Amino acid sequence: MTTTEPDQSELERQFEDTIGRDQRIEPRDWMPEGYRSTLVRQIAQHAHSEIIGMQPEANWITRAPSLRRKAILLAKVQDEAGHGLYLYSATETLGADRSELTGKLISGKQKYSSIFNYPTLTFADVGVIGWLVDGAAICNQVPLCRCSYGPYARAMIRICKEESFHQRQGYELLMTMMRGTPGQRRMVQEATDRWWWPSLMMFGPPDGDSPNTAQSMAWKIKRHTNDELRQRFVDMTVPQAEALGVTLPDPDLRWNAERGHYDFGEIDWTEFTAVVKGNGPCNAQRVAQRRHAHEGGSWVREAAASHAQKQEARRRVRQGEGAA
Amino acid sequence: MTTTEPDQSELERQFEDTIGRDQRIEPRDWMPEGYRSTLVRQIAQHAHSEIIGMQPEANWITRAPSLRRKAILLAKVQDEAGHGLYLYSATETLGADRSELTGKLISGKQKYSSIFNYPTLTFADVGVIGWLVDGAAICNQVPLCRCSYGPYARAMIRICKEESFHQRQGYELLMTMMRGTPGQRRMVQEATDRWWWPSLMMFGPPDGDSPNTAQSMAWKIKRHTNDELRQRFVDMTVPQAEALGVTLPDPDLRWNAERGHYDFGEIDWTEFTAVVKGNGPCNAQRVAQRRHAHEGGSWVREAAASHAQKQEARRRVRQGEGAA
Amino acid sequence: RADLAAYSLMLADDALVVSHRLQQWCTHAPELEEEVALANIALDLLGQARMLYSRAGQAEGGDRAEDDYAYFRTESEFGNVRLAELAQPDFAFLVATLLVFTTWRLALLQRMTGSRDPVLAAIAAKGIKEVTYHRDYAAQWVVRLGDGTDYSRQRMRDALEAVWPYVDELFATHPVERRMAEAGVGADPASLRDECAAVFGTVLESATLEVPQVSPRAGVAGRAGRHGVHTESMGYLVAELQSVARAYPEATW
Amino acid sequence: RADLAAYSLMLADDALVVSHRLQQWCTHAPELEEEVALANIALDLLGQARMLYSRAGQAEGGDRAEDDYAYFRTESEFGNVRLAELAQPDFAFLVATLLVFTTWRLALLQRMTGSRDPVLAAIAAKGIKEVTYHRDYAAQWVVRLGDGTDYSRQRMRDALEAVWPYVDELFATHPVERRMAEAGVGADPASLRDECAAVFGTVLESATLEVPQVSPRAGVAGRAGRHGVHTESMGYLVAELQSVARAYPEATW
Repeated sequence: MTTTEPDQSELERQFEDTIGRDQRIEPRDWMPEGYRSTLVRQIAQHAHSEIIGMQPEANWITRAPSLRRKAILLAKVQDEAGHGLYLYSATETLGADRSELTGKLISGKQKYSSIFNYPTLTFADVGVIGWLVDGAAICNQVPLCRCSYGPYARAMIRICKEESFHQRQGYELLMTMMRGTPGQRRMVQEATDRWWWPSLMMFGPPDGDSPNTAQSMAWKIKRHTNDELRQRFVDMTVPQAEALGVTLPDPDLRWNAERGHYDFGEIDWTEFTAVVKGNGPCNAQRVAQRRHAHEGGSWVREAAASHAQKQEARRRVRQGEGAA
Repeated sequence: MTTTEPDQSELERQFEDTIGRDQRIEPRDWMPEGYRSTLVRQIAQHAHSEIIGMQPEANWITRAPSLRRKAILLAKVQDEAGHGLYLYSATETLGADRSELTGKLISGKQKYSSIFNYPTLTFADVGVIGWLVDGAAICNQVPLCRCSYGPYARAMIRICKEESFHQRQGYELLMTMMRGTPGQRRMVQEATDRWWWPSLMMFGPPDGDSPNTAQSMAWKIKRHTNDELRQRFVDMTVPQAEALGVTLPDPDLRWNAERGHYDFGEIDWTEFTAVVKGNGPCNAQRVAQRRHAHEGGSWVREAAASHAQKQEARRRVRQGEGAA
Repeated sequence: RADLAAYSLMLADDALVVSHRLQQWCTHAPELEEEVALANIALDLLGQARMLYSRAGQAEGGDRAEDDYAYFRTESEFGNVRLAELAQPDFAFLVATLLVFTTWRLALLQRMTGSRDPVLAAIAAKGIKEVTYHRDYAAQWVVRLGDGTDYSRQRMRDALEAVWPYVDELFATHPVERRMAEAGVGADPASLRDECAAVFGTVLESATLEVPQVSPRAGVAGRAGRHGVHTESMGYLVAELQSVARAYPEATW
Repeated sequence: RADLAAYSLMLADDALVVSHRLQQWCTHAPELEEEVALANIALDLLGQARMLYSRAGQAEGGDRAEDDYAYFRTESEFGNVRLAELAQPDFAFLVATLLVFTTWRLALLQRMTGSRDPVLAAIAAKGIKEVTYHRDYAAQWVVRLGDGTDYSRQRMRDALEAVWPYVDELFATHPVERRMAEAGVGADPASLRDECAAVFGTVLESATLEVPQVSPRAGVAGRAGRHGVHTESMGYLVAELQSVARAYPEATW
């Protein structure tokens, strides 16, 4: 612990320096308020996405058609709860409060990834979410393992590892289904049709409409632009779709030898905007369910707190502290 | 309308006379308080039984395996609600109040037929309830069509007609199932095994343990003893079971040529008592569900009453009565 | 004829699925008179569904009968609007849904009495009498709850807010509906919008309530119930509906 | 060997059905830590069910595998105790059920570590570690809620009153259980009664609550869960569990 108080500009210089040298900012380091608040918002949204993202998949746990798939799905959803906890902890290193962030989620003041406002309608959706949604998430998150904020970067390393595992499991389920009956193959194709475009939207608006990207990249809490990541995802996914034997629902999708990338069709940003604004198929349902669980559980949390207090009081009495 | 006030003994004589001549007591006739209260209790229990009796069958409406059976079952359960309404009306001719009787049902102060405390576990139960439970009810109720109290007797005529229809439908379902797959036949046998003994218990305790029977028979609000009706039911049902091809779960069941009746085994009155006392498989569930529907619906009933008052007030204003 | 079959299935699915939600109210209604009335509406709609499935079967010309459609199709083959499948958390939600559904269906059936398909015309003529009663029943309750107590008024308002995002979908025209309307067999739902809006306005005014100002609930890439893209509650509904039939696929009942 | 198969199925069904009820809590728990813990217990029990189904399949010597038992038996072929299948209306009910179930199962598994069937003995040995944790988790919550606020105390008490009528059934010996106990393969549940009662007493005392004085819930002619005679909620549970598997009977996953 040092007792000298370096002045503001000196602190800023040190901070910029650390970022510049690609070193990590740690919780006890000085950081600009904008950096802190941007990070809190970003990590909280990520945490919220893990928690809300449990719902579409949990929808199929009780109906999973084999015990093995049931165990895999249950473990995956459990991992997501764990990721949520881990990320909320990361926000707490920045001075945020988990229950306050939960309050912002259930009152609609903070967002989560819009992809989870689409419904899961068949068991194939479980596989497609693993393949496409987790796949897109990984594209977004792998660069964050080198994020400038230490606790977040470390959380991302662990989370990405687990997400890759989930993605492989999802793809493997789809492979099995595609080798199955015509009904199963139809289910996989239908699910792919429904999730493809929303997956592309996961990377956010086109770079021209993404005003905060520059600052976030300067702070190294974002490493690539939305469009760069989206292209990377498409390039990665098209061969996987071919291997699987499903058709991606985009007539404009084709290899562009000149660019060395796949070209793809126009995204329907009107739908994207409607969903972000709260009018997607499941926005109301997702937030209501989270609110219901949280508010319906308040008496349980209060009971636990009350019991802990009683226990503490009893302990003090036993230690004679109550004898005064 | 007469203005003379005949004295008590004269009224009693007239009442006994009417009963003696097998004529009907009508709501405006004088009747002894014991007659009135016994009837209110009996008709209320019957009404409660219709309403609680909806639950075990309604349990299968959404899962009925053909649209035709679904329509039949839905119509039957609707009829039972109608019977309940009709019978509560009959109690109101005796000065009772429907909401008070409902209060007694949901607080456990008044009983309903114990048979409905058994669960319906397969779709075959729907058929077996029609066959055995409605069959036993008809045995109990046909004599009540000649009950001394007019409104009750008339209600019973209508109800018995509909119950006979339901019984035939139940039997027909079982016939169809017995002509079906081995799985269907097994289901019918299993359901028969579960419902046979409870059906016999529907006639109440053996005559020796039924202290109120004598007075009720004198008042002609009961026409046969419990054991007489039970025997009638067994005699009627055994040939039906044979035609159906199911085995009744009673090794002691056999034709007694001397008596001209079927002998049957000992009824487990311990189970009967447990169920009557509230410890049957579904007592708690049945009453809780009725209570939940009633109490959960209070805001709706209050709204309707409030709206009616507002309407009435507006009508008065329109008619100028509010101008004073 | 494939269009006629598909069209009949859509209208049948609407009726079957609303009937199912009403069946779930059985033994849970706030009053015995409501038990009788709701069962009655459920029965009428079930009857309409059965006739329409039969029409679909005839039009297909195969050997599929009513139960094949109800019990052996997957969720994505059900073409009902999403409004029909919404779970009903309370009585206000139920009557809100029922008011919207019956108003829309009555308008539809009225057009269909002039259908060039005589079977659909006859089904519509019979259905009009039934659905007129259903709509009056729902409207009366919306008015009672809206113009009842402060508490019921708030619940009625919340229910309308929750149901209304699904109203827009009722007036979106599926290609099958468009072709059937052009062929003089069915009605274009888009053409029913004003008529229905007028009814909603009148009823809600009597209920001293306002038509909710809410955005429509999006589908997935523009596809919703008519395209087999439902809400998550539909899977549970179909599972329950089909559970016994699927467990005994060889059985007849 | 038929007895060994039947016995393994009973124990497997207990685990699968409790796991199912826990799965239904997923995304509904009062706190994220509880999401993780409940999913964990559900996973452990699911794992136990799978091993026990496999053992049943081997003992039968046919070609039935775990999924055949879970997805293609009818409700009356499930031999779990009724306690396992009870719907869980709130968290107090859940932890009450879990305390009773895990205490009983732990006692059972402890006996079974000495089973003459080496597979059952191994499954039991592994299960003990898991269920010890489950029981501690449940007991801690019963204590927190019982000795928490006035409100939680009342809810905990109501939950115990509602669950307790199903406790007696846990200690009723089915003929298969009796024969397996006599053969040194399984444990006679009747012999676990005192041991379990002692645990219930200790936990409820810590929770400042009393063991409910309620009569046991009757079965049908003395038959209950182990005989395939369940509660009405079981049909819906099985329908949901099996819905996808039954809709695609030819599929592999």
